[in-house]
Amino acid sequence: QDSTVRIVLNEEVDLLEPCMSTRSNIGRVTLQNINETLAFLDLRQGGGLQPKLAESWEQLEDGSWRFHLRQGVTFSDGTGFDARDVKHSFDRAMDPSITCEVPRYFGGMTIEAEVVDDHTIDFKADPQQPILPLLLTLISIVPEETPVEFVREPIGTGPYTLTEWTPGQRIVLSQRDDYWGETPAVTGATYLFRADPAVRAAMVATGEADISPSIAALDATNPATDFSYLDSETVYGRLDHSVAPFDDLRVRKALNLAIDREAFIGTLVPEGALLASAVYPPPTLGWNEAVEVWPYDPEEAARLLEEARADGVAVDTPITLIGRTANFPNNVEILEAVQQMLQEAGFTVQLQFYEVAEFEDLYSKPYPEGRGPMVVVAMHDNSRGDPSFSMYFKYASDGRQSGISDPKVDDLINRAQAATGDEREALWKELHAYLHDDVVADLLLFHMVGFSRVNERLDWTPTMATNSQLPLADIAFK
Amino acid sequence: MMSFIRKRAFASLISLILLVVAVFFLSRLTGDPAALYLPSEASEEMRRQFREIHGLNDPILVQFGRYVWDLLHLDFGDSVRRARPAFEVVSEAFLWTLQLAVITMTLVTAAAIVVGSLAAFRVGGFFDRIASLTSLIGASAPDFWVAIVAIVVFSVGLGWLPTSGTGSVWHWILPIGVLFIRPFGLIVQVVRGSMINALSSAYVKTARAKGVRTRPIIFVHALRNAMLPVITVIGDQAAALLNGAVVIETIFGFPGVGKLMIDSILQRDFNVVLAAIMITAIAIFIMNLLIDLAYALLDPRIRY
Amino acid sequence: MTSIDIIPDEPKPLVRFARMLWADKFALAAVLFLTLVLVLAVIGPTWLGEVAQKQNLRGRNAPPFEWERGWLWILGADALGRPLLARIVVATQNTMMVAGGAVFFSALIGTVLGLVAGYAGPRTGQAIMRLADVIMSFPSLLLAVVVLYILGPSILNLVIVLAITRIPVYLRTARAEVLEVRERMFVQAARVMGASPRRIVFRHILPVVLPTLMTIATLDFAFVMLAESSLSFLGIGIQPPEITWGLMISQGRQYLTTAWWLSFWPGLAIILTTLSLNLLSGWMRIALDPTQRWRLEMRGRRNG
Amino acid sequence: MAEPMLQVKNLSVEFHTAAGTVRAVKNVSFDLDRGETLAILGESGSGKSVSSSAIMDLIDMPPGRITSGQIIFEGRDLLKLSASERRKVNGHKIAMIFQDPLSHLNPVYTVGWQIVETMTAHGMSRPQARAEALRLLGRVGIPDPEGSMGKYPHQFSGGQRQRLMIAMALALKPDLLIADEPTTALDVTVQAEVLALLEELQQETGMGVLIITHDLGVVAEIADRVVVMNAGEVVETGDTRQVYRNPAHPYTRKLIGAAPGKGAMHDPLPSAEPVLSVRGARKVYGDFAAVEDVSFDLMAGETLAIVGESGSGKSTVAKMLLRLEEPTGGQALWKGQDLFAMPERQLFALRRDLQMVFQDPTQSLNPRMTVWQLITEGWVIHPGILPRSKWKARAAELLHQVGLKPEMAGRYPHQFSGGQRQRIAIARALALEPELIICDEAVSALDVSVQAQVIELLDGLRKSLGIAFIFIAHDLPVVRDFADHVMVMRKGRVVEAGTVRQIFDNPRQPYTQALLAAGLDPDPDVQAERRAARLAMAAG
Ligand SMILES: Nc1ncnc2c1ncn2[C@@H]1O[C@H](COP(=O)(O)OP(=O)(O)OP(=O)(O)O)[C@@H](O)[C@H]1O
Ligand SMILES: Nc1ncnc2c1ncn2[C@@H]1O[C@H](COP(=O)(O)OP(=O)(O)OP(=O)(O)O)[C@@H](O)[C@H]1O
Ligand SMILES: [Mg+2]
Ligand SMILES: [Mg+2]
Repeated sequence: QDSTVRIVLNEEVDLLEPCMSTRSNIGRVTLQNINETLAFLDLRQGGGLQPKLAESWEQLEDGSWRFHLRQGVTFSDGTGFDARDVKHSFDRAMDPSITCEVPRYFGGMTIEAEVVDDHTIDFKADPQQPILPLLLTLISIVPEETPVEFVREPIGTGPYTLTEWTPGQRIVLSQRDDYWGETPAVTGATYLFRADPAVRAAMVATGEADISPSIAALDATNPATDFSYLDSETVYGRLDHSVAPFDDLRVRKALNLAIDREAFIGTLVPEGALLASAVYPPPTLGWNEAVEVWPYDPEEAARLLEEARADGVAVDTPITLIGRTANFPNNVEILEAVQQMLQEAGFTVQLQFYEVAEFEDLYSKPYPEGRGPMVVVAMHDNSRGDPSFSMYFKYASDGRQSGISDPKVDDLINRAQAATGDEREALWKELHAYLHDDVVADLLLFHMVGFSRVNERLDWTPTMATNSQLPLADIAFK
Repeated sequence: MMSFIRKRAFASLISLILLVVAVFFLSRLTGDPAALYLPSEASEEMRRQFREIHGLNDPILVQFGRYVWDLLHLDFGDSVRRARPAFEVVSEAFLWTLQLAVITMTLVTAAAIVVGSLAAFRVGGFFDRIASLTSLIGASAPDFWVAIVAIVVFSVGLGWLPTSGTGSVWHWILPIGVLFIRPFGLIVQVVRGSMINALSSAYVKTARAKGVRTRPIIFVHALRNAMLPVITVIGDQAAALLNGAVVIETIFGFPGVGKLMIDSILQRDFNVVLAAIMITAIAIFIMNLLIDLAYALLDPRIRY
Repeated sequence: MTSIDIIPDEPKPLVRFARMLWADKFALAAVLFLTLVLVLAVIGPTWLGEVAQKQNLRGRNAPPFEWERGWLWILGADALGRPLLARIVVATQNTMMVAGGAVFFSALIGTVLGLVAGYAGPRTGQAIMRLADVIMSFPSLLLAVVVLYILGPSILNLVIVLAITRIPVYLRTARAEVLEVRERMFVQAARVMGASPRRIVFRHILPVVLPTLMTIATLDFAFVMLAESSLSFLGIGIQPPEITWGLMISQGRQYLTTAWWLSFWPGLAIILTTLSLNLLSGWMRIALDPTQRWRLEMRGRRNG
Repeated sequence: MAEPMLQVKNLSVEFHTAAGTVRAVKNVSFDLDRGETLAILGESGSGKSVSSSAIMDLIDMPPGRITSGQIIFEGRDLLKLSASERRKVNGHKIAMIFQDPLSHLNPVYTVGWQIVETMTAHGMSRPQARAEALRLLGRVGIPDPEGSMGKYPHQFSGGQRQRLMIAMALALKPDLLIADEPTTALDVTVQAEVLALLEELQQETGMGVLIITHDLGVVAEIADRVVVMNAGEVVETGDTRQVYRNPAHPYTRKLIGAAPGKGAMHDPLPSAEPVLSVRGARKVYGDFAAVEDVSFDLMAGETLAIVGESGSGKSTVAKMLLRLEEPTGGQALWKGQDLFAMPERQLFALRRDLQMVFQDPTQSLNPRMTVWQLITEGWVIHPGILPRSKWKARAAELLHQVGLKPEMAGRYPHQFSGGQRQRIAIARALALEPELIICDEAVSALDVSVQAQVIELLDGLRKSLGIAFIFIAHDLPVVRDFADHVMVMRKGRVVEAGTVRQIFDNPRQPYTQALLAAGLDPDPDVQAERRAARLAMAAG
């Protein structure tokens, strides 16, 4: 029996750099396969943060974190794994002379890694970071010999090594013999790249591939092989509160009330998707069950608009609904439907799609001068289990993609980020409700679902994490 | 002839320089690579660093000077995305594209000339109608339709061919088959039109008076006279293929230069874009030169 | 002078062409279809604009040929439950504007430049040809992005981008033919008569070149209609809820295997239009060529 | 007596045109025996070429249609042969020399290839065919046969092309040779050689020759019998001598009476200021000098005839004057301005004054223009010549003058016979009312009666409007009737020049003398005598 698997990805892997593994196409190949992390977030069994290369960790008196590393681990190049490797991995990822993606998650803090002994390492953060172990799941561990430049042959402690990479065509991983952990059932994996979803689905159907982690909802027609999963992506329309008429609360409420969100589910948005009340999906810490999604109430929306108009708010200003081309499935149709719903409620709405680069100009600060009222429809991904990966960017006064400036929000974000345990959860809950109900910060739409097609010979189901990683060790054969 | 080629090479060099300069400056008007390379949450500091590393903070003329200087040392720069030499990235892809283009165009040319000529031989006849109709329908159908239907039928349904990818000869059949259709339709039409005129000329009468058989009359006497517009259109279609067959590359996972170029343009990976344009441009220039030489070979009355 | 020494009036060309059209039933059907398309292009948006925008999520992807919904739904409905027939009718205007505009301008500019390049001195010719080389190797997507950034999105700019990228094929074809035709004796004869270069090029050379160019243009029409939708992807040009056939096809792409009608009907519209244009150009090739014209005149006689 | 080799019985051919049906050939019958030479004489446009094309099955059908008749060749009706049987006959058993050599040669293949193909198409091996082709080229008098094999048709002069066609037709020693005006573009010396060649082959293989010609001299020289056609019908058939002596039909009588070379010769006016003065004109193709140091003067209202060997550079001189070929050297002063050095722009202004009738009428008429458009084009280009309201009348007049019917104005060039096309070209040149007309074999494809009419017309214009002519021709009797001065060319150089009287009555150079001596007389008896003398010379 063939114990290797072929996995077809939707986007070519152009780089196999461990410090870039937060990019989903890279992460799906490297994370936990070639490179491992100190800890990982278990979304499969819902077990929360689990040890990997670190056996345990604790917060010290001064707020810094101490990690006790696993012993007897070797890298695939034969060198042993110790604390210096961890420090090098962290420093390398944060080094400004290469453009790794990781530093963006460490914005607004300075972290110092300090080797205590071969198997113990301290991370000192300023300000204190209650979720530092979670943050460290983003750091792939590489040997300390790794140069501070992008590598093409990643070395890691994972159960697999890279044995072939033909750019544009395939990447092959094979199992190594001296892996520290349990030997996975899969002995090797070939990664293929196909941009077309129908082809990806067909490849599993013909047996040319075993797993296609993302296929189109429409192609997911075979219950025996096709799985849907909440994929941690949230679609929402970002409003800019500094531009009239979005500076008026009634207008923002009307906007939300005008959308018949239910009508989308099972039609333009696949069954299984959830109506959103926050920009991150439900299993995230501090998810507030009590927050109710805005109902569909066009009369109320119209009434609110009239009221605002009576107060001299420029509700007739044409609003631009801005989408990014090919952003998510049915992007165009969904926005067209939103446009029509808004128009029926009395708004004047134009639709405009932009290519990534121009979209970015509108989506991130500094926003263009003289812009009119815009609803920027974007998709945000947070599968990391904590709102802090979203909140600052999206809602803090100087968040890069924030459309609001609210002192109370700023304060809540600051406090929540510094807090731990129940306090942290409570603060996030408060913020969730405040943003949704009182500020009416934006036009929240859906938490999306993804679809995977898996060959029947495999015993594997996708999870929320499948968006960012695909540990081969999770795969078993039937 | 040699002096013609020399003159031509010189003129082409100027075009190439023009092209590179235009692409260099125009592409830099189209937004900041940092915004695309880095995630949108990245801080301004990270962006600045990124630009610093890739020399994007310098005045554009300085950047251009540096680019030219490197180019003179045959250094096309690195791909920002891939952290590899751009030339390497492009030449790998281009070799695939070149093979695909050469094979496809050879098949297309042979088939279209035969079909078009036979159609012209009996204008309005049964063969003419059928050949024209099918080739035209093929040529105006969206290529992704054809591609996906072909996959559904031949790979999923019949299981004869692999859906996509590379590796064996079988992998080439669907992409070539799909790519074949449009140029085939177009060239059949051009051959047909041009042949209608050629076949009614007086020298064809002479050939008949000499007792030459029908096949050489069509394919020797008339065809060569009819070839001028035909090779021009073949050249145009070949150029389109050399620029990359994006749909085919996307659907069949074919590692050619088309999707690479598009991705690089959308990602503002300028070095790759420039390298790709230069390589394809040189190929296209050479092809056009060959075509111009072919004119003179085909028709001795043409002078340069 | 006797009474027979009177030059008879030319037979009314209109009547003559009508008769020749009648003789070729395929061309006749093509003309009728194209007339319908033109009429729809004019009245479509005002006539069905409203219906074509009316969304109905419950009736999304409704299959075709369900009479009970009413004739507008006969071709089925799209992903937002809008009747496809109405949408195709409404899309006609934009489609014709964009595709027609692009093909027209590229053919016009390309042909004129090609004629000049072929007939003018070698220096001008070289300059034009090398410029064509540059355009030929400039990726259309990059051009689109550049135009988008510099000029902003608009239908006109879309037409500009599409037109520029298609110029070289007309240019090269026209020039290649001119190189040969200008050596023909009747061109020399016209020069002796004192005909200006403009007259020689347009009156004597162009008619010989034109049929080939028309053949290319008709197939380009299909190509441009499809290419236009791939540029819409960049946000240049037509934006939903405005619609073109190409856009409808690309929106229906993902439903190809589940709701084929979404992209099939607009695809069919493109195929039929292209086919009609091609049949028409094939007919014109014969009708405008005195040495071929008998093919139509004879048949007309026998039939009528 | 055995069946004749070829019998044409009641042949009728129709053409379809927009204006209706043209009956080109009406119930034509004639026959031809092995070893016999039959000449078809007749008015230009009378259906000679069409009848002969019908024998070869080369009429485009449609638009042409053979409405009745039989063509029986060696016992079989050619009209009923299958395509493959037909192929075995064409080229092999029956060969044809076309009237219009340039358009009938494939422009993109070397002439060697085209001649060789005739033979290989019928099974001869390539090396053998090549050797044979070389021999043939030598026989028809193409200079440097080896080098010429690799050249293309456009690199040959009109007469040379005609000889290439002849070589091609004779390649397989056919049983029947159809020669459509095979010597129109040949100077008399070459013509004599070609005719001798035909005769030789005829004796060798018993070839039957069907020769279409308007040159009564040629008829007298080689034809055994004559068929005279007029308006699509055979009006007279008979033995050559008998037809010449006792023509029965009025048309035949008219034809014989119109034979040129009998009128008085011109005496040029005393020298005035020349309008055109050419000095040291030179043209080199590669390293071949086509024209070398040609100089002459031309006065207003005067005719300069250029005669000479085929390929001697006559057409090249004409084309240089009009700058259709860039001169390599020399000057040509037109009213004081150098035509050779003039920039294109300046030349424009002069274009109207200098017109040309090309040697090859088919190629020089735009196939997409009607006769009406062709003739009026000059008036469109030069609006000053004639107000639009007068166009119709004037066009009709011109057509009439060149012997065409005005109702043909709506037809296209391909719908005319060779001679008719030439007349269209003449009418076109006249329409511009130029000051100089260069006629390159402008009347060589015309039957003598029409020729006489056209020459008379040109002569009238010369006198009344003072138009000057450069008249390139090989037909010495016509030159004698029309020219004031004659210039004799050979191998690119002027051999001798002088007034018509000087050249004709008192030729000084041996070449000129040979040229004059080689001329053919329309009288079969005279011609028979000369022939006997020639044969005696050769024998003795
Ligand atoms: N394709 C055609 N369509 C219409 N009429 C035609 C066509 N071809 C020839 N004709 C007519 O047929 C008649 C006979 O033409 P043909 O070529 O046989 O003349 P010809 O006797 O060879 O004259 P010439 O000595 O001038 O060559 C002419 O009057 C001509 O106008
Ligand atoms: N394009 C060319 N390239 C090479 N040689 C040429 C070219 N055109 C003409 N010639 C040669 O130049 C010579 C003169 O040609 P030209 O046409 O002037 O002869 P001609 O005197 O008009 O003869 P004819 O009476 O046979 O028409 C010929 O030997 C011919 O082979
Ligand atoms: Mg004739
Ligand atoms: Mg000549």
